[in-house]
Parts: sequence; C-alpha cells; structure tokens
Amino acid sequence: MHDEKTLRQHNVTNEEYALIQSLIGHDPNLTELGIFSAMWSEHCSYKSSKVYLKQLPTRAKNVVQGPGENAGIIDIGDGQVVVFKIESHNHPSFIEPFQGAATGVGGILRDIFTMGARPIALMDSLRFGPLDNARNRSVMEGVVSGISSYGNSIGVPTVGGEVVFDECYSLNPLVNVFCLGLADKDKLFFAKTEDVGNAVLYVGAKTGRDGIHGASMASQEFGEDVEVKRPNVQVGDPFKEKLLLEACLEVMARRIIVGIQDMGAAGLTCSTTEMPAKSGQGVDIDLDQVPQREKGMTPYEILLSESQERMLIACRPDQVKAVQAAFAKWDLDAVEIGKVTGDGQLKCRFHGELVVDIPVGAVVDLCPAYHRPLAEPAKGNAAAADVAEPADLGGAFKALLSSPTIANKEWVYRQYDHMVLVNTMVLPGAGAAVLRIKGSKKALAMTLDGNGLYTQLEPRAGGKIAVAEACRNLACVGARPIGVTNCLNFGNPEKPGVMGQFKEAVEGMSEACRAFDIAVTGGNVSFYNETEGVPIFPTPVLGIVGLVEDTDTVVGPGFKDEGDRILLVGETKDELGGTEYLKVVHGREDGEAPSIDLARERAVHEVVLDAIESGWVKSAHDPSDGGLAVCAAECAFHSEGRLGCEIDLDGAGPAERTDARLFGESQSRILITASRENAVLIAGMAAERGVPASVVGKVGGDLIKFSRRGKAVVEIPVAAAREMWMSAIPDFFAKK
Amino acid sequence: MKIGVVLFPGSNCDFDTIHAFKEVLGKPTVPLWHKDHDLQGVDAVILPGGFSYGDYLRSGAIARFSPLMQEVREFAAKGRPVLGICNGFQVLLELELLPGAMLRNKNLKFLCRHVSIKVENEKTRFTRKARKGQVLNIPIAHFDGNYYAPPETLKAIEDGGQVAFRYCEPDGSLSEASNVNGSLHSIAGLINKAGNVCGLMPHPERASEKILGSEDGRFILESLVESL
Amino acid sequence: MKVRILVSFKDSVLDPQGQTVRNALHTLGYDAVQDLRQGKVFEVELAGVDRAAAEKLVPEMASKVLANPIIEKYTWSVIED
Amino acid sequence: MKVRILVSFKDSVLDPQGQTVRNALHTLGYDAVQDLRQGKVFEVELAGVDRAAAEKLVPEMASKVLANPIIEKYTWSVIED
Ligand SMILES: Nc1ncnc2c1ncn2[C@@H]1O[C@H](COP(=O)(O)OP(=O)(O)O)[C@@H](O)[C@H]1O
Ligand SMILES: [Mg+2]
Repeated sequence: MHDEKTLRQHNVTNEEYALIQSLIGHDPNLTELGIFSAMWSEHCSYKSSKVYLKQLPTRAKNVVQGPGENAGIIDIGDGQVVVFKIESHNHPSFIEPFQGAATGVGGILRDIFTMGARPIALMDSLRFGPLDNARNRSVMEGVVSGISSYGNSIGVPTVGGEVVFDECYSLNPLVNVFCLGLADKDKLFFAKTEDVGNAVLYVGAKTGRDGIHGASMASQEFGEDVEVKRPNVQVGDPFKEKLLLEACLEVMARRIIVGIQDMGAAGLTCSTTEMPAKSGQGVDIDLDQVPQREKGMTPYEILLSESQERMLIACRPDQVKAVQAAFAKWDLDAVEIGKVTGDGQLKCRFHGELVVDIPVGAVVDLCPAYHRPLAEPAKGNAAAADVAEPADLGGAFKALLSSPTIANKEWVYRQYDHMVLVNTMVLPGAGAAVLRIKGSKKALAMTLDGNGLYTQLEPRAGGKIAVAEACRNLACVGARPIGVTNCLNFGNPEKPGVMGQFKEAVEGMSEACRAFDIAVTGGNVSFYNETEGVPIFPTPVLGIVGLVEDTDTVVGPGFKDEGDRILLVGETKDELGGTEYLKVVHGREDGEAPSIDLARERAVHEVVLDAIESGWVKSAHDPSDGGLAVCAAECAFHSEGRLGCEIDLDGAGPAERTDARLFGESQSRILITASRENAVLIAGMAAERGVPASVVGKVGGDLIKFSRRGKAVVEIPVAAAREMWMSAIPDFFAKK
Repeated sequence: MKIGVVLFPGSNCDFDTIHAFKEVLGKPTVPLWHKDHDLQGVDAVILPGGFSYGDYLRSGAIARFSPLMQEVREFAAKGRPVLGICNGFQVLLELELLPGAMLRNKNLKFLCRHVSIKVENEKTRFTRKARKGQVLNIPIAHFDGNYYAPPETLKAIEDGGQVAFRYCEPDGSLSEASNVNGSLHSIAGLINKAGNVCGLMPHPERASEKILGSEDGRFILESLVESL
Repeated sequence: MKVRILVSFKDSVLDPQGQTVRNALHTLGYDAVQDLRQGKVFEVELAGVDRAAAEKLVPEMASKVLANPIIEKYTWSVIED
Repeated sequence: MKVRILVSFKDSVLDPQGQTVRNALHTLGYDAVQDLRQGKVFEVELAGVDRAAAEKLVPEMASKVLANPIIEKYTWSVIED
C-alpha cells in the first residue's frame, strides 16, 4: 500500500487507486503504479474529455481510420490515402522553447510514419504573449528555431500554420504541430502485435532518464514549482529520426514486420501495452535487453522514460534477422526485448526478477471516464456596439496592419524549409497551403485555424467558426474539405467553467463538421493550460485537409490584373465583438463572437468553389482578423505588380457602421476577383442560389482605397501599407 | 547517359534531385549509396542537399569521409562532372574539391526563399545554356551559406573566373540586401579550375517545373545533361 | 581580465552531436575514442572587473544567458588576469 | 584518459554568433563584457592511450575532423589522466 504522498506525486486519486487494485488483483508496486500514473494521466487517457469527444462525427465514406490509432486516415482515391494528425507540445515549449518545440515536431512525425506513410508536410499553430515583452520574444525565437531545426533537418516542409499573439498566452504559449503523410492504401501499418510467439523489437535511440513523467507533466498546471519539473524536457535528434524514418518505411514496404508503434508520451509503457491490447494479447519483456544510455536505471525509469526517436516493432520470429539487417543498413540497432504472449499480461523482467505483471487491457482501456462538473460559460456582452467610431479610420487601418497577429509572418516561415520534397504549389502566406501529388492531376490543400478570443466569448460559436474558417481557407484555393483533425487547448478540466467551455466548443465543432459532411479522424486534447491559476483562452485549433481535383484550377490570394472586378460573396453585418480591431484600436477584448449560419457558410463556399472550377476566379481570399480592409490589402500585397484596389463599402451587406464594414469580422465572406464578364456570371450564379454576392470594387492603381457614400475613408499607397505589414514583426526582434 | 545522385544518411533532397533529372528531364538517374565503392558507371555525380549526418559537426564535414567519396574524388580527378547542391556544395568544400568554407548566414537564421542569382561564368558545362549575366530565380534553403575564403584564395577564384553564380537583385545588380546570407563577393556558386566540379547553394531541382513557380533551375540541370 | 566558460549538456541529457561525431571518428579508425561530448565555449573579455567581482558576475551571466540550466551545465575559469 | 579540445574561429574570421551573445549581454546590463567569442568544445575519453600517444592522436583528429583549418583553430589539453 502506498502512502498518500506517493499517490499525489503520481496524480492518482484514492478511488483510482482502489480501482487499480481490483483490476490487477494485487497492490501495485511502485513501477506498476508509475505505469498506471502515466497511462491514466489526462494526456494519455482523455479521461475528462472522452465523453464529449464521442459526439464528434467520425464516420464518412472516405474514412479509412478514425480516432484510436496514431493518426487518422482518409482515402483520396486512386489507391492513395492521406494520414494526418495534430499534437500539442505546449508545456515543454514553455520550459525549454527550442527543444520543447523540436521534440514536438519529432513526435508528430513518428505518429505519421508509424502508419506506413511518408510525411510530406508539417504545419504549426503558435500562440505567444505580446512581443513587447523580451521573454515572449525569446520564447517565440526558441520555438520557431526549434521547429525549423527539426523539420528542416529531417526534410519535411513546414508549409503553413498560424501565429497569434495575446496576453493570455504569455505564461502558457501554445505549440501545436500538424503532420500529413501520403501512403498507398494497401501499404498501411497499425499498432498491433498479432500472434503469440511474435518477437518484440526495440529500435532507435537508447533509453535515458529524460522526460520521465512527461505525460503527467502535461496533465498538471504550472505552479511555482516549474523549476522542479524542468528535467522533463528532452533533446531532439532529427538526424536519428531521419534514419529511423527511412528504415521503418523500408521494413514496412517490404512487409517484414507485423505491427509498429512509436514511443511517445509514456514511452515504452505505452507501446508495450497498447500494441498487445489491440491484438488481444500480452507481452513478456526483458528490461535488461532495453538499450540504455545511462548506468543503473531502474525498471521504473526504463518503462517511463520519454526519450525521443524510439519505436517498438512486432514481427514474426523468422523475420527478426531481416529486420535487424534492414536497420543495420541505416546504422540502427533493432534489439529483441521480448515476446508476444497469450495471457493478456504485461510482464517485465529485470535482473531475472518479475517486476511488472498487470493486464494490458486494464491499463489501456479501463481508465475511468469522468463526467466532470460543468458550469455554463459566461456569455459575451453585446456592449461592443457602444464604442465610438474613430475619426481617423486610416490610422486604425495602419494600426491593424502593424498588429503582430495580422502582420506578415515571413520572419517565421523563412526559417522553415517549405519547399523540400518539391510539392509545394502555394507557399506559406496564403490561407491554405497546396501540395501537388506527383504523378497525378490532384493536389492536397491544408490549413490550421482557431480563434481563442471568439471561443472565450462564446465557446460554441468559437468551435463552429474554427471549422468554418478552415473550410473557407480551403475554398479560397479551390479545395473541398475531406477530413479533420483538431487540438483542443484548454485550462484545468477540474474547474467547472473550463469544462463548460470544453463541452460547448466540442459541440460547436461537431455541428459544423456535420454541416460540411466531414469526419474528425483524430486529434489531441491539451488541458491544464494555466499558470498560477489563470487559464488561457480556450483555443481549439482545427486542422482540415482538402482535395483539389485539378492542379490547373488552384487560385491564390493575390490580385491578378488591372481592371478586374472585386466581388464580395457573403455580407457584412455590424459585428465588432472579439475582433482584432476592437482589441488593437479600442483596447477591448469583449463583445459577442460573430454570428454564424452554417448553411449560409457552406453555400458561400460552394459558390466560390464552383466559380473557381469554372475557371472564372482570378484570386480569392477570406476576410478574417482585421476584416475586409485587411483582406483586400493582403490581396494587394500578394499580387505580383503590387496592384492596388478601390472598394466601395456601401455595397457589402447590412452593416450601418463604417468601422464594421472595414474591420468587422462577419463570417461566411470571401473576396474574389474576376474579369468584368465573369464577375457578372458569378454574381448571377450566387443570386440563383440565394447567396448574396456583389461587385464592390476594382483592381488597379497603386493605392488601397475604401470609400463610403462617395467619400474616401481610407486611402494609402500599397507600398507604404505593405512596408508596415512586412516590418511589424521583424522590428520587434531588431529592437532588442 | 546515366546520372548518379549520392545518398548520404541525412540527405533530404536526394529524391527531389532524382525526380528532376529522371521525371522532369527524362534522363536515366540512379541513387548511389554512400557506403558502397561503386559509381555504377554514371556519367555525372550529384551531391544533393539536406543535412548529411545532421550537419552536427559542421555542414558536410562528416559526409566527406563516406566510403563512396574516395571514388568521387577519383572521378573528379579524371575531369568527370560533379555537381554539389546546397549540402552537396558544403561537402565539396570539406572535400577540398572546391576552395573556401561556409559560415552561418549573416542573420544567424535558416533562410528559405526564392532569390535572384546571376550567371557569372556562362562558359562552364553547368551554365552553358544560360547567357552571361542572365538572372535566374531559384530558391535557397540553408543555415550555413555564408561563403568565406581567405583573401588570397578569393583573389585566385575571381581571377580564374571560378565564380559561377552571385546573389543579385532581380535586375542583376549587386547590393547588400540581395546578398542574402552575407557571402563574400555575393558568391552563390563556384567552379573548380578544371571546370568539372561545381557547387552552388540555390536548389535548381526546386525550380525546374512550372507548377513550382520557376523553371530557371533547368538552365543548370540541362546544361550539365547537354554536356555529357 | 579574460574568462572561459564551458557549457555542455548535463550528463543525463542526450548529446546527439557528440554521439554522431564519436561514431564518425570510429568509422575513421579512431577506436581509442570511448566517449565524446560536444559543448560550447565562450571566451569573454571583462573590463574593470577583479576576481572577486568575476566570482559573482560570471556565474550569473552563465546561468542566465549562456547556459540553459534545464538541460545544460557550465564550468568557468580565469584564463588571463 | 580525458582530453579537452577547444575549437574556435580564427581571429581573421568574423564571429557573428559571439557578437549576438555579447549584444544580448549588454542589453541585460552586463556592460563589463568587452568582447566575446564563441567556439566549440569536445571532451573526449580515450582508452589505452598514454600521453605520448595522445600528443600524436589528438592533433590529428582535431585537424582532420574536428576543426576546419580554413576558418578554425584549436587548442587542446589533458584534463584527466
Ligand atoms: N480532440 C480530439 N478529437 C478527436 N479525436 C481525438 C481528440 N483528441 C484525441 N483524440 C483521439 O483519441 C485517441 C487517443 O489516443 P492516444 O494514442 O492516447 O493519443 P495520442 O497519440 O495523442 O497520445 C487518438 O486516436 C486521438 O486521435
Ligand atoms: Mg501516439
């Protein structure tokens, strides 16, 4: 029997302890307790979130693998599938930004190639505190260089992502990394052991004392004892992972193994329980055979270490030699550490003694699911409507262009190799990245999206909007959504307020995914994003993948030709709550999140997609942070000749306020350009479908100009505006 | 004709380079394994980009000792063509098949972007399809591309017409801003005295298809192919 | 006065660079190399600082800026008075 | 026996990394820092090698592998017998 203190250190409640005793039929020794502590941690067991995640739509015709494996899988036709997933590495990235972020990339890559897919793209969704603070700058600098160092070295392009700044992330930055791989449908692999007698092989880096209890760290708030938790951070070795990637893909392609899983959170424990559990078997492991980096490691340490760049493989006894030879080619050892057994137990031996003997099923499947107490989240006030319109709308526009959340993110993505593997057609900077699929006419589009402030103000709307906006980004490049992954970054789930936000946000997401007929194939939940009791904004990040049938139809955000007509599909309302404008210009983060009608949203996308597929659209971009004004400016900045535009704000929907027309963030809008003739066709098609769409302006000149009731309200040279937008972020780092 | 692309552990542009020669230009191309001692009868050897051995000691420093490099040295000594792209260029410097060394980029950050480079010497087998002074739009992606050579070496390089490419503005002029990584004399690519070994930091294989935004890299790849 | 500060990963932390270099040396036949760890060295010229002041100043700079105490350790010495 | 090899840029080669660290130290108020140069350190455990053998072996490894003589110089010392 362990004392109270030991149980607390392991984050195991008295009830959970009693359950463990009854499941395993004896008092767990310390190693066994450690195993349950890690596997039943929030991070690994999803015990607080499970009951809500169940509502997400996970079935669709194209789903090959939904939640439950290392990554989700979607069929894209012609015998090919895409494998993708998103993971958070928030806590390690705050403690050690470079290594924390780098190992986050390493982890998500392993989730993808474990399934037999070659990773072809990474994206990162980042949230930091404001850049006028030196510590936030150094966290950002470390995180970005960590991602760049790992991704660039291993040779997977980082093709997109988002960076958002808000005070709430100062002591709890968010680092969510997405990876997508491509595979042949008949070459997939899963985390299983299959038959009794199969060999269990350990490959990759040696096990050290690093990262012991990383999973439980990610399942606790940061208090004043951050220092104590520090040794939990590992150092990444992208070179070793590259070797591992090539060697694993080789043994999978040759089908000389039966199952494989990476050792991520909870390390050897996780893989030695999950793999046999999937096959209804057990394993018998000799811990002395586990390659160790340090002397004198205990069974507890060996089993719970989260050393990076390791994989567990199951193969038939007659395949062992061939597997070892294949790994040797890449200078890696594959060491046989155990055998698959028929008793359903995880048995671990150490110096000849049996030190662990527990049923894998109990560890993997029987962690209790909690219906934690909920509180109705506070609703946003309607008050935002009472702010006075500034006299100088041009000044407000400039302030928005220089706001780091809106400003150009080159400082970040120049550090990422976004072109390696020669697939990237639409480079970072557009709303979605587009990658051609070699040997076909098809292309993949992908995007990450989420808005913490909307979700703070109205969790359900925040969940819906994140899905809608991601799909909108895809529509803008001409892609239809095919599958969803998501990373839910929230505060402490033991607080009813946080749990209430979680429930509503997940329900919002579910509803939106159903409206778009797309399935969620997996994701990640990161709770306990709080420091000293203060939670971040609840921040769901959606990763949505889209398909383009013909690469010739892909469009970008940049204006194309002088004289082209600018159309707004959708309409602008008097909606200022939660906007970047309200925050930057009026210093307020309140109001109601923008309203969203999912049927309208989808209809808008369909109009734009059909127009793109008809070849009528020259550019497309959606107004988000900073509204229509910033959207139009970005179209100008992305155009080759730095083409300006003139937009008449009168024709863009029912909004009364000029600031709302310029900077409001009404949903379901897309700004497109087309020749004069095609603009008429598009407007006609939209009208037939009951979607508002009107010509609001013209491309050309070297000014960005907005007018209302015949009077110019904002007028600024494209070059000057672009300069502000380009230099905002680098300037913070130059000032140092 | 057959082209060989060397696979070092940690190379990551190896298959991009094979794709460019094989699928885009339609030339027989084979991978060459670094542990072998066999060039498989190829007519040109390409050292591709990436992070050989993680670039852990210095870029290209460990790859230089790969078994196959013995054959590559002999191949080069016979006047046969060797092209090093990015990390491959760094390996050529470490092998001393080209003079000089690489330092960290001047902004101390990895840099991935399209740049303009000017063809400085159009008489080589790697540039003959381009005009002198022609500006090519080709991406770079590197951390250590800041070319350095001691003054005497630099002078010899310039005097011998060994500068193949320089970073420049889109109009071909040189400026501090266009010298993106801080290289001495804006050097982006070099050729040896004999004219058969060439190294450059930009990635021609990333600029050889319209769908990727530029086809200017083909001037270099096709020059080499045509010379075989 | 001039001081030298050596920063390296703690012993319990993986040193991928050092390992890769060691392996390379083995391949080249330097079998005597049992172990190799790679770190950083900073040589710092300090003005108007005596030994006593350095005893306070250097550890502070090292732990705050030059090394990340989460994964790294440092040692230092005076190399010129 | 254990040896330490220090590799740094030759004086004729600019050390922007060192300069950046120096600037960072200045920003934090460490004005006593006049100059700072950054280099690499290798701590190598050698087996079955005596001093005489090390005198031959270490310079060879350093000049062939650990340092690039075009831009770098090295020094070494025995730190444990
Ligand atoms: N927000 C989410 N939405 C949908 N599925 C999720 C979400 N979070 C986690 N999941 C799924 O739950 C499963 C948890 O499995 P597990 O292997 O423990 O996850 P992980 O690999 O992230 O540690 C995974 O299949 C994962 O995709
Ligand atoms: Mg996993």
